[in-house]
Amino acid sequence: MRKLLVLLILTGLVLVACSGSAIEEAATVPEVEEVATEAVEEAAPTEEAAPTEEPMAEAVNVKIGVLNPQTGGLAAFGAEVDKGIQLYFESIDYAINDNLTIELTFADTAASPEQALEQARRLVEQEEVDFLLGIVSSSVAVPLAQYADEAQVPLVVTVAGGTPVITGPDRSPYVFRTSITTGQLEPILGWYTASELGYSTAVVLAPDFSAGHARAEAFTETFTAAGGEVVAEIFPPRGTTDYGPFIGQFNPDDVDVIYAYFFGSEAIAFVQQLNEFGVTPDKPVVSPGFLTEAEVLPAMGDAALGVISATHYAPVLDFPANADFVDLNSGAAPGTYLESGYLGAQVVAEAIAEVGGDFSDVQAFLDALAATDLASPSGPFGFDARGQSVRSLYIIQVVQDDDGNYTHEVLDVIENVSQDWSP
Amino acid sequence: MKRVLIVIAVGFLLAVLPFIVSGYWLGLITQAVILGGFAMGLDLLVGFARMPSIGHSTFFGLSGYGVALAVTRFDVAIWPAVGIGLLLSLIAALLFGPLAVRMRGLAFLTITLAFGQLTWGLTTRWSSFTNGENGIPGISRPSFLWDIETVVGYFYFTLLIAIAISIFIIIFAESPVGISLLGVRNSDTRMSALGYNIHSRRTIAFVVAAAVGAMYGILNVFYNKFIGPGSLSWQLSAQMLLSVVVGGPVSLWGPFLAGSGIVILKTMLIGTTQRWPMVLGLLYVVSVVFLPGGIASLLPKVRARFEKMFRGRVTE
Amino acid sequence: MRFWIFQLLNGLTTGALLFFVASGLTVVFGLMRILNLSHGALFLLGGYVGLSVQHFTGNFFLAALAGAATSGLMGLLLQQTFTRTLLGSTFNQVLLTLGIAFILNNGMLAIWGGLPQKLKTPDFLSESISVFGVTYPSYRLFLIVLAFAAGLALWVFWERSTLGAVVRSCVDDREMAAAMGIRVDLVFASVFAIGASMAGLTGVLGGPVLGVYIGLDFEVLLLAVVVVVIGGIGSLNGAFVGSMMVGLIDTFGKASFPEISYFTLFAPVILILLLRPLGLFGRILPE
Amino acid sequence: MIANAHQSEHVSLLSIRDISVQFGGLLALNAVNLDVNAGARYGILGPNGAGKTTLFNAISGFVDPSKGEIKLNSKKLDGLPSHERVLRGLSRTFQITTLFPELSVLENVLMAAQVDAGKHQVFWRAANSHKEVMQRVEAQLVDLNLSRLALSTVSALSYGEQRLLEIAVALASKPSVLLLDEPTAGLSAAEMRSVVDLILKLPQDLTIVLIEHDLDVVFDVSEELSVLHFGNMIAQGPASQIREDPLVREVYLGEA
Repeated sequence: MRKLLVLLILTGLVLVACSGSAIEEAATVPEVEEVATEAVEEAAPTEEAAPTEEPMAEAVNVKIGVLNPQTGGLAAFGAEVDKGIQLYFESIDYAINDNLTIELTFADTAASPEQALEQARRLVEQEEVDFLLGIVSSSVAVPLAQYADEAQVPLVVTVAGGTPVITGPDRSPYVFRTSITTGQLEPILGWYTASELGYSTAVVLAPDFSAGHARAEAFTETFTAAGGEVVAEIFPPRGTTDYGPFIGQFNPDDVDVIYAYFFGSEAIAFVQQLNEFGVTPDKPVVSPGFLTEAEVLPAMGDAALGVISATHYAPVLDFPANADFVDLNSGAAPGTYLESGYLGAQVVAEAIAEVGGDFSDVQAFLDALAATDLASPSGPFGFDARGQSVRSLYIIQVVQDDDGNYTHEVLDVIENVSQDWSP
Repeated sequence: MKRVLIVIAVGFLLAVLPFIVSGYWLGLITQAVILGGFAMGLDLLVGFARMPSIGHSTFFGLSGYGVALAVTRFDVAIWPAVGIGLLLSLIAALLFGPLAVRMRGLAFLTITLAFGQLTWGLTTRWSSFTNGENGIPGISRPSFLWDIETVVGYFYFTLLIAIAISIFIIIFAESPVGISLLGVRNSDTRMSALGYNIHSRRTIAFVVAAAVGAMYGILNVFYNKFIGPGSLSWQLSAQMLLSVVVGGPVSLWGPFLAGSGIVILKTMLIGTTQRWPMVLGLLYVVSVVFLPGGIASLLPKVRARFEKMFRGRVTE
Repeated sequence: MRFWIFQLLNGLTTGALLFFVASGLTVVFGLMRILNLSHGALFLLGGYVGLSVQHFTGNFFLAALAGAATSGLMGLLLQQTFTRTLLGSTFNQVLLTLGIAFILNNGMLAIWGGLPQKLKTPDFLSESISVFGVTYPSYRLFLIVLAFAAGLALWVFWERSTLGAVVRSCVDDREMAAAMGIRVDLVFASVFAIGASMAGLTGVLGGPVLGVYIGLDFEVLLLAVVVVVIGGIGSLNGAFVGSMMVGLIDTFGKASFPEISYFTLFAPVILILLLRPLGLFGRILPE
Repeated sequence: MIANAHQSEHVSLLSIRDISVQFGGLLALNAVNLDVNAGARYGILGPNGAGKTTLFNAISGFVDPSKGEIKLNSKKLDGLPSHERVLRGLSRTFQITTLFPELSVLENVLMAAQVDAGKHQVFWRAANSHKEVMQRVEAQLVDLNLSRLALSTVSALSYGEQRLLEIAVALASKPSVLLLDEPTAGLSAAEMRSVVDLILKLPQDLTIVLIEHDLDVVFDVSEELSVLHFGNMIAQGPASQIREDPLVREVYLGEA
């Protein structure tokens, strides 16, 4: 009897959980597959309706394997990227031309390299996808780039930027990255903070993992080159919830500016606690855009006001493609992760169209990718010779608009930033 | 002898898999054999000696790191690097084991967790040497009697080693040392009164399970051609501990089945639903409510045989 | 000096939150020999429910109440449903409660999404005040004071009240207590529910400091288990001292030696266990 | 060892000098002396809480005496861990059954026998493949009438059978001195009788020290006695003499 009760309760729990997922409905896998198959079905009747008009191009279905974290600490970002990808393909009805349909197959990396590898194998070898798209975690990017090279499957990285190596001199010809890498943000921010904003002493705070160290180092390098001095470097462990111990390690009176690289929950906690401990608003904060993502701004509230960020995307950018993008997102301000997914989808869709969905010659698709030249929501977009994106960088500041909503204001634009940028 | 023959027979059965299943499945099964075998070794510690370790991925990961670091940082040839990897795990086990075995139950669980977290912390923090949480890619497989670069080749390689380790485990489990582990599980004083050194017995269980884990850790690093801190995370340790419990402690084959089953199930579930952790958790709950004795208890006859390890055989 | 006062207060804040979580865990463990690995999930559940309630009502105390009630009810439900398995073997307990922790974790991800969130501090505690020349958030000071008050109240209840004596007698000898006519099942159910609701309450109380996000459940669980083991199973005094110790060690370790902060946290834990296998105040052999 | 003891009758096999055991403020044993000759049947009598089990624990190494000296065969045992004392020829039973409940009767005895046969460090061949060990186990089971139960799990045995097995396991270590801690506690009269018969039938060269609070059992089995009372040895001597000792009668009859 008791066991029956157990079973009932458990089933209830699952049902609750499933029905509760309405919030991220758009991101759930079954929904996506439905959309995709619908697209196929819709495409089919049109063919039948006009069977004789011209020599019919054969119907082509392109399968894209999307690898992002759906569980674990990076789940929120993965969900955003997935949503961005869907947003773009929904806007073109999962179809390019009449005969070419797009099918997305999602898999969860859980931000774990081992799981990502296993899932990549499943997508490529079992689901037989034509190429891979996604990757949020930098630590997943390297082994996956290695796998893509071995399996000779194109991989388009949409977020992970902490690992310059995958688009470095020894990069695999199968790997492209639409997101920016460390060299495209911090060096500019460091230089900008010293030269343009005129601050001369800084404290550097970043999470204690390789991307954190890499970013802090990159910032420090150009900041000091431009005449600044870093008085302290503080690396709280990943997953720190209480930044009190770290904020207590420097005296705000000793520094002109605070450089901080945090994201997600860490960003919220850090910015709020900086304010609670009375460091801000007196002291200015500079950061990569992750610190003041559009999604986290409401949770930060007033604490984030005045923070200056260097970013590759902000919802307020004035481009026609961005207006479309914001419209598609029901007018809500998209964050950089949503944009990353959207942009990645846009880039691969162009390349798919270029080769007519024919993946028998993978090289043609890679060439098409390399030749990308499009007007993205974040401005002009292309790749350099090593598959790394070349795009604009924006200096933005958190402000409150007339309705009291927290948003960004663009202070400056640096165009055509490649991974080899120097002041 | 009978159980050794069963292992060999199962090995031969599995050996036909490459003719039946696709390359993808073969790869997945290779992974399953690796983690299943690890769980089987852990059964000696968790099931036999009843020492619930939640830090045994330490040895699985350390051997992998040993190989990867020896190859990438010190240009050691691959086979000697394998030796270095195994040695590294063994040293760690001999260091942690004698301290940890003084604890019982939850205290043992916590101290193994603490040791595991220390090692994990070291590998993630010492970025300049270990490459931090980005791990070490680009580890190539060694040369062997046959080409193990291919999926099929590596499957046979894994199978061969897994059979060898399993035979060792079974012989060990039935040996005087093996059954003495069944003794330390719940009667310290009695074992001591019979002339057994409890701490050394428990250390043996700890080290043997670690050694088995280390060997499968080597297979794992060559399978993925990559090693990251995930290989020595507490989550992996927990998965292995649960595999032993779900499989049915002391049965050896139960944990193997559960360990490999969970790998395959998890991979399949991830492909089916985003809610896979929930389904997996649900399976754990259902299995403990409806099968408190683990998978092994599903086959009462076999269970009787294995649980009462020697009963049937002594009179033969 | 500023550094030391600052970090001391930080350590005490962490210790205060840990104490609320660990006290429930340790009493349940001591009383029923149940290691509830879903305790962290119950903590987070309280936090999320509190978040939603605060979102809709704007009232922090309503949020705290709702968080505590939800987790308490969930705890009671779990305890009632799985009594037999929970009182069974340690292994099956681990399997069951870890399974439940996975379910709850993923369920919360489904309901509240993966975006990390934070509760707002109640208005009257949102200011920072100056303590010994250090500007410190008043909400954190409130938590520290609350922890000491709660610790004292719990201690009085535990050592001085009749009900406390009943619970203690059940910890010491279950059979004897039953023979004396104590409704052991009733004591079990209420203690489990109270422990769970304390976890839920802490989820809300910690919300403005720690935030509310998926993964916090296991982080908190890990620290709470460490506290229980070094404090001694079933000992409230141990939970208090253990929490403050872990809070301070963790804080000072992170602040002074961030590169090896795992070492500074776990090395003392290992040392304490080796010197006192039963924990600082423990009398029960952890089986 | 045993032959040695026979040669020099003046040196007792087990000799205890001035053993005191302190538990916090409680003095559980107070300067206790004891000499047991080889081949003796020695009884230790005393009411509950007299310190009898503590004395056994001190001899077998489960508690550390605060002072005093224990010698087996003229060799000091002090400081040796309990498992090493077993290898010196000391074996004991427990008052509360501490067998391996999940294992079979045979395996329980095997666990003890393989240590004495020096096979307990072997990990490369099956435990039951050592012929000499198995023969000894079987002989032991036959001796104690447990053969028919060889394959049953301990948890399936009756209490009386478990007490018997307890002795069988202790004997399987081939001790020179066997310490029996209340072997008949909780048994029915008939079961008690069979245990006493069993003890009487044990080989004469085996030295037995027996704790009991049942007078009949003690006087049936032992030739020589010591009486413990609140940690003090209040009387020592041949059974006949102890039976008449006024102090013992007072303590004991008061108790009974």
